[in-house]
Amino acid sequence: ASAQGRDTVQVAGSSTVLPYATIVAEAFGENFDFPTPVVESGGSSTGLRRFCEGVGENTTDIANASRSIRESEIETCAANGVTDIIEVRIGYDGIVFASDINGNSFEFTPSDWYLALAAELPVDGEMVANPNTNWSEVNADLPDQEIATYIPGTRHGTREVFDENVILQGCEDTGAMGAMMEMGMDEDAAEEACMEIRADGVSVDIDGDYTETLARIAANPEGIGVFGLAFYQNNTDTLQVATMGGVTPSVDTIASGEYPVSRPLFFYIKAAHLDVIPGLQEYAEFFVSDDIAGPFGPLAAYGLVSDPELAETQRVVAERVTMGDM
Amino acid sequence: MTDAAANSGPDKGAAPKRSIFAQDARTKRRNAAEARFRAYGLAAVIVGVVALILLLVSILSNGASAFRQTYISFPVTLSEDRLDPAGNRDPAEMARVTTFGYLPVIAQAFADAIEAEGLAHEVGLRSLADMISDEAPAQLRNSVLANPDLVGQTLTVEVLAGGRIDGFFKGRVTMESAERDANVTPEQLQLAQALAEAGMLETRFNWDFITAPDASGQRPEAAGLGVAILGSFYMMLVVLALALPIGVAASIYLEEFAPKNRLTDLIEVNISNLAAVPSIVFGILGLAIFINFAGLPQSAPIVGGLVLTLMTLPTIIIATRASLRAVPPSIRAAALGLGASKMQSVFHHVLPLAAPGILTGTIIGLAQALGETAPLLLIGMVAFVREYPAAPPEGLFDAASALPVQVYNWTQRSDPAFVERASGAIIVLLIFLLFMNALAIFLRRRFERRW
Amino acid sequence: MEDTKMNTMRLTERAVDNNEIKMRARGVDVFYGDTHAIKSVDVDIEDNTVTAFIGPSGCGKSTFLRCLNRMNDTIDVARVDGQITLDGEDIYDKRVDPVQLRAKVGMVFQKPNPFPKSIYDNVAYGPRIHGLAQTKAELDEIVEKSLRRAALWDEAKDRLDQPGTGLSGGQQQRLCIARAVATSPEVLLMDEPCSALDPIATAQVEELIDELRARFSVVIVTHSMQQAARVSQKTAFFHLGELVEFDETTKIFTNPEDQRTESYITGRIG
Amino acid sequence: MEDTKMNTMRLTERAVDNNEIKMRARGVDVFYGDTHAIKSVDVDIEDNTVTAFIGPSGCGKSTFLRCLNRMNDTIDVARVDGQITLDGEDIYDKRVDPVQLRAKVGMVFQKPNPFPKSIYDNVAYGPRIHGLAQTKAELDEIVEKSLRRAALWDEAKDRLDQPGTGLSGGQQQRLCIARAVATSPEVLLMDEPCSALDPIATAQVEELIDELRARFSVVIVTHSMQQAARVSQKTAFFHLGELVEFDETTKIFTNPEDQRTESYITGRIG
Amino acid sequence: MPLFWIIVLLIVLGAVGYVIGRRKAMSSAGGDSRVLHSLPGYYGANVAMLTLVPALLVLAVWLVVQPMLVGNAISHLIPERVVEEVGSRDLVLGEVRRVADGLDQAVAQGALGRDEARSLSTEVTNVRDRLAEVGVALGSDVRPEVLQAAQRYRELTASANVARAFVVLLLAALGLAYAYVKTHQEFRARNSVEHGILAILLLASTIAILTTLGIVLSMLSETFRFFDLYPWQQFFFGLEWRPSFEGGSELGLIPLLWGTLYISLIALLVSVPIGLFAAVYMAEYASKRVRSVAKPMIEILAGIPTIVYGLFALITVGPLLRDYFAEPLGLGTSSSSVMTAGIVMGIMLIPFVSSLSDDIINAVPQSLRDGSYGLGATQSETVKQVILPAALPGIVGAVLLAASRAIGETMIVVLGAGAAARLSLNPFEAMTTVTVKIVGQLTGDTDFSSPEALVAFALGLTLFVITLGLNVFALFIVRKYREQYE
Ligand SMILES: Nc1ncnc2c1ncn2[C@@H]1O[C@H](COP(=O)(O)OP(=O)(O)OP(=O)(O)O)[C@@H](O)[C@H]1O
Ligand SMILES: Nc1ncnc2c1ncn2[C@@H]1O[C@H](COP(=O)(O)OP(=O)(O)OP(=O)(O)O)[C@@H](O)[C@H]1O
Ligand SMILES: [Mg+2]
Ligand SMILES: [Mg+2]
Ligand SMILES: O=P([O-])([O-])[O-]
Repeated sequence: ASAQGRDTVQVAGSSTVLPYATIVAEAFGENFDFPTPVVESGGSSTGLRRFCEGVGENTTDIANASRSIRESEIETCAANGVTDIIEVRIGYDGIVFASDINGNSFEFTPSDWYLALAAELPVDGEMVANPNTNWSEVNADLPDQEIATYIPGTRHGTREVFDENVILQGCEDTGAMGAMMEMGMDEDAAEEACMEIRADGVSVDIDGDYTETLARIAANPEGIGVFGLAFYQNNTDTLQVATMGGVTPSVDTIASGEYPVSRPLFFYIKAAHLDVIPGLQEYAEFFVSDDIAGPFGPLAAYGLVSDPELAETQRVVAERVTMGDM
Repeated sequence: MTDAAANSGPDKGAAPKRSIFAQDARTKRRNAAEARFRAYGLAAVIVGVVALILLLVSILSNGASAFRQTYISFPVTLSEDRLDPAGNRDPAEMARVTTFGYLPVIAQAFADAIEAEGLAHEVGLRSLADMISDEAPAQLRNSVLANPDLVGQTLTVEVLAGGRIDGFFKGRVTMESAERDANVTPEQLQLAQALAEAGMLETRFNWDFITAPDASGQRPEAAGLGVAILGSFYMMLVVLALALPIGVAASIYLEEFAPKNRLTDLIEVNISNLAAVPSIVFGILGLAIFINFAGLPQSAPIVGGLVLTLMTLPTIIIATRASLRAVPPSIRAAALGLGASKMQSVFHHVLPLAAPGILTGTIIGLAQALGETAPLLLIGMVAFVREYPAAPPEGLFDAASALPVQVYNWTQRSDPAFVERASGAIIVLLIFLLFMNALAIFLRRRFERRW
Repeated sequence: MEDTKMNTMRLTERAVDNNEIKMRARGVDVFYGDTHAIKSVDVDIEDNTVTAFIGPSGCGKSTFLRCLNRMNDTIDVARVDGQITLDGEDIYDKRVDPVQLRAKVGMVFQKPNPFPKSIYDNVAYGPRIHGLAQTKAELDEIVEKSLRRAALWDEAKDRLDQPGTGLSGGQQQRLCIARAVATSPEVLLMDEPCSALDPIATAQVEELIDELRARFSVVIVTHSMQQAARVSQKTAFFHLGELVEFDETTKIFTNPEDQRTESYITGRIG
Repeated sequence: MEDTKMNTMRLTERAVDNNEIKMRARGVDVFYGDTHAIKSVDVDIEDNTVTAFIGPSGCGKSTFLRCLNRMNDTIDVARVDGQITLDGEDIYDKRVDPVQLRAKVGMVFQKPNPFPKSIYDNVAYGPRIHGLAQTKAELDEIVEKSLRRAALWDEAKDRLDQPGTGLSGGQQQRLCIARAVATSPEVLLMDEPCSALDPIATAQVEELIDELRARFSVVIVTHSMQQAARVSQKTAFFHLGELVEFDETTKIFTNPEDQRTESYITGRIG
Repeated sequence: MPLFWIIVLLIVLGAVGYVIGRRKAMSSAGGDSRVLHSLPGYYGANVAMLTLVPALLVLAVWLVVQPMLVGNAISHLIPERVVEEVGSRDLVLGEVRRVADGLDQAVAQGALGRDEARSLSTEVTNVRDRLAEVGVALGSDVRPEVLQAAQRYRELTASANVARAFVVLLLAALGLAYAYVKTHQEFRARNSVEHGILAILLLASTIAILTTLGIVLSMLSETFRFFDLYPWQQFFFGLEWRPSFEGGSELGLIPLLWGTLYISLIALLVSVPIGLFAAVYMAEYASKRVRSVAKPMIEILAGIPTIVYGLFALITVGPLLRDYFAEPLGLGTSSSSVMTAGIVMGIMLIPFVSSLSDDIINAVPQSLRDGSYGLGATQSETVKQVILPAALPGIVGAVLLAASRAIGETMIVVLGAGAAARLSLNPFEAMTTVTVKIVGQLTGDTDFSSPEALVAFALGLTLFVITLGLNVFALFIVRKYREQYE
């Protein structure tokens, strides 16, 4: 065991939350006497795994996550002595569909995506392989352009949101779900069938990050990619965004709930560390303060959809309300 | 003399004497094969070099601009009522004014300066503030807190221009792209152009890129490599100090001293196999052993160095063993016959003769270690770190980042301004690598000899 | 024990005819970096003749020998000046392919250097690259014949597949002779081919040399005056890089012209 | 040309005293893998005596020689049975440090194997690791003396800092002799030390051997019957891995007991 | 005594040991090194070794054990109540250490007197503020128990440090004395020192074994957890790789393994010929100048971060292959493909093959080349038939290294070959490798105790076993075809 006590806040986790966490950490370091927290990336899962490794100086204080912590993870945490966890929701991440700025513009509905990407579609009481290769075949209103999509790989939390809020939604909207259940599938099987994405190369899974998706679109200007809102906002000179159900994604439309595809972002504090690691409490409070996470703060400027219930979050942090207490 | 020329005629077989100038069919074939072989060799070298040049050109063309940065200078009046409401110049009190409090001061001063210069423009105050880096308030605040007496004075500050403005002067942002870009307007660019003509704005070499710590995604213009360079340097210190001696020692034992039996076969296979273990698995190992078991701190170069050492060891061992094996046994026999001990024959004769191969293994191993990110992911070094680690040895235990990590992080950032910085970081990494290699290559040339 | 049979120097009885000149060296200089190892040497190697190079150790015999098939090309620091012809053709000419030259002018090196291959492969190496055998049987024959001629067959026949590097010093030397003979060169350069051989093996190799002479020319470097007298028709005496005397062997050993030659061949020990 | 001076076999006139036995080999067998290279050999190496090993190439002389300082340990496939003592102590005993043994029993190999270092460093290596010189001047002296004794000084003195591998074959051989002599071993094993040497150099080396005999014992492998007769007091004749005969040199060469010995030494050529 | 000074003293003792050991040996030999068993330096080194090694070993153990013992000791001082409040004993101990460190620093900076630090109490002073003055930040106010424990910690540590210095230095002195006494003309100092060195060499070679052990152990339990959650038959023989968040993932190994082998094979097909030819050219044909430039240049290829290669594959090579090969040949329209990743990875691997092979080829004795040239062989024949066989073991080592690197690579595969696990023969299709999925599943968003995340460990271990098999095979090949020169 190292003799030195740790005096830097240690944060780990989601790469989606990372940009926001670094903005906060940087400002925190500038405005407080505490050292700038160390923010690791590596994914929500890694962050939580490290977080749950136990209590003590060589474990992280905060885990960033682009999803909420799972029940099984809480159990693992508890088994390792991490019992008091404070869950902090910092806002929402909008998920947008964008294509090359010089190409066609798109106005999508979830149904379009379902029809374009489903592995199999129900036709006359039978599941047949998806025959669609052109957007105009999916929906006559869409431009005559080959379907080529870059969607997050199955390791990304974004994929889960995409599957549920877009594909499954589309499946229901087109009535395909109903058709499947009529074919004798139970609800689970039907949902699963809805969310199965075609594997014939029309849709490409991206295991990397949005910069990879952007590079793929640069390599194939007919492609349509899935991005985070913040990423899109920083690249409006090369990307154009598609509407979903007639709503243009923006901080406002997502905050109001009009735009359907978004997910909440969190960080988790190890309560046991609060009084021990210098600056931890201050960092957490600073993160959720109006100056930072409010609708006019730097996080919103960067693309975070500010949480309308920020005040409640601030209370949770200030009063250290752990998950069990809620 | 002989009738050689006559004999070199077409009558094969009959006349044994053939001119050595004229090649027979078989020799022609063999020489053609020789020429082909040689051409393949040359082609292979050229492929390697061309690939390198291609990659270097793309890195350089993308990254050279990272070493230049755009600065704006203008006078700022540090008004007491904004920056020291208590009026007692107590730094503790003044620290209450956060960077958010400094922002309007700077924005206003910038607007005033432009007006004083007499430049006409249609940019609102908020957009004016956007032209200046978010780093500026922090810069100003730090200098004010360091010297509270500045309050009340007017001083000329030089601040970083925002990323898009900077990009405009590097050709990355154009008027056309600004039309479509939500983050910058053509008016801002025109104003920037005017400022440059008025001498308030200049683009010049940027030491901060090499010395400053990383910055958040909002401030690409301020992001630097200071912490990463230190982190990589520390890690390489650890790797070099451990991997080279341990690797060479292990190879010597296995190749020269170990009894040749099943066990040593097992060790040999095992070491080759370690080379095939994906680097992230070494991260898993490092996390389990060095952090969770030995209790070393996270994100620390010591842990990174240890993990990379374990990862580099197989490379060095394989290279070293191969070159030890290549030393002819007669050299060993000569030394032993003179009454040298085995140890002496190895250290005096065999090792120097194997040195070129050892150094090659070290170069390749270190190059790999220097550019590796995956194992660092699990031990917390793929991180945003702004505090410089202290000098070694304590500094080895402080949090730090690393050059490849910085590249990895920056390529993931959404602001396109980070693309040039990632390439710039790669340039620094390669320079770092060249420095490390230069010594090894020099040594290798000294040791190379044929017998 | 003063057995005369063993100690009599036996000069070859064959008359020395005027043979054609196979190789002609004129004004050959060799430098190793700054050292002048061979100084303006003129030598004629005749066809169907054994030429012996004698001289004290380090006088440049090997160096000069290596000029004759351009083996010096492979030494970085070595530089050769002057002219050497083979059948009237300058072997240092640009158009000459040293590979073809070396196929015609074979070489046995002073230090035995078998390849780390089986004995068979060592001998078969030359015939293979020169395509001297059409079939495996032919190759086997060449190998056997060469090993027999080099007096190694009896010792090697049961271990043809074992590495040549596992042989004794003298066996390695004979292996290298067999290897060189197997390629049937027109001129064979042999650098002390019997230095590690016992008298019987030496006799066999000398017989081989005599046999080869019928068809080719042979150049042999030797320290044994007796051997030179026994096998050669012409002898060249080198001293400190210079060619002191070059004449018919009988002449050199009975009536040398140069003082240095005389003192060398009459040197205290023979 | 039938110069008798050169061809007379000169037997050493010194009386062969009964010296102490320095090394004693009993029932030594050596196997290379399955090959039985040395078959139950008994030999006594006396102090202040030169012992010659003769025999046809490949008969096991080098192999047996290498047993005497345990150089066979370094060959993986080699296995040695039997007993060899040095001053009464079993050299294959577990407690024996082969390093110390080899410092006492020096060796000159059949193939010259200079280190790829300067000539000076080649010779100075042994004295350095054995601490034979206190000062640089002493070391210089040892180097010079050794090179002189090996008859290489004149040729090497101006190029002491040049690599030993750039020497001629015979020069390398003498370098290796100088290197072995420099460590002042008690027993010196020389495997064909004069094979690449001209008569004069050979004479000088033989003189050296004689000089060494005054203090140590020397074992020499040679193919030259004359040389064996000239320098040795005892001669061992090997044949096909067996020790056929071992006796005083005069006896072997004048009145051999075994038929094989006789036919070898009276072999067609001497 | 601070650690630094102990080490300095040890070094001094070692140096003294060296000098006096050497001197005694010399004087026992009457000043004549010739009668010594070993060189005088060995006697010195032997004394230095016996002085330093045991002392340093004990010091190392001490450094590990002392904090544990002291921690144990003070942990009794901390009431259960405090532990409960804070959450874990570990954390309280950390806090205690931080306070103790802070006090140390304060004393060192003169902000606190020694006695003051010892008698400080929470009632009188605000410890947090005091420490903040000297730059030690604490997370919260200091509990009285913690302060007491910290003070006790300082006392214990102080006395333990005294003991440490005493024991270590005593040991060093004993070692020195023992070795010094044994130093004598007859003493086999070289053997003793060489035994020491051999022990070090042996120790170094066990590190590789320990690493393997560590790797296996650190993955084993998670692998078992995975197989608890997921049937092994489906993992090993499954032909589908389709993880999903909703459960019901299919995690078949085969497509990943296929991708790994396919991509590695192509990478080797690119890098081995090019690397070998380059090595041969540099070692046999190129002039010294060309070689001294080309070799280091090609080595830089190994140092370029893989992300650069990845982007090169994605942006340049991929579209190129698609437009000029895949589409014209009707083999698909994917720009990320096995081919793309394989070729680009092959380029990266060139130096692995070329540099090491070049060194080994260079080490083949010149006499073998001479032998071959003397028989009239061309240079290429010599290379192919004499030099390469002689250099084979080293070259196989180099190729194995390249293959290993190919199997372990992620970035190039992610960007060049895509992320889709697929079983296909078409080299212009996107595929992926085991390593990519290890990284992906380990750093992804899935629940870390779900099979989707745990599968990373199973994949790692499986890959480990498979490469072990390949290596055994390679060793077998080398043994069979090895040609030992001289
Ligand atoms: N390393 C080895 N592996 C296998 N066999 C060997 C090895 N060394 C020698 N031999 C065999 O052992 C026998 C004796 O060899 P040795 O070298 O002792 O002969 P020698 O008497 O020295 O011959 P020469 O006069 O030719 O040097 C020979 O048949 C030889 O082929
Ligand atoms: N590679 C080399 N580099 C430098 N000098 C060399 C080289 N090879 C030979 N020499 C020198 O050139 C001279 C002639 O050498 P050469 O090998 O021709 O002698 P030699 O007559 O064959 O002697 P020996 O009978 O001892 O083999 C010697 O002085 C030798 O030291
Ligand atoms: Mg010679
Ligand atoms: Mg021998
Ligand atoms: O890194 P993520 O967990 O947000 O994908």
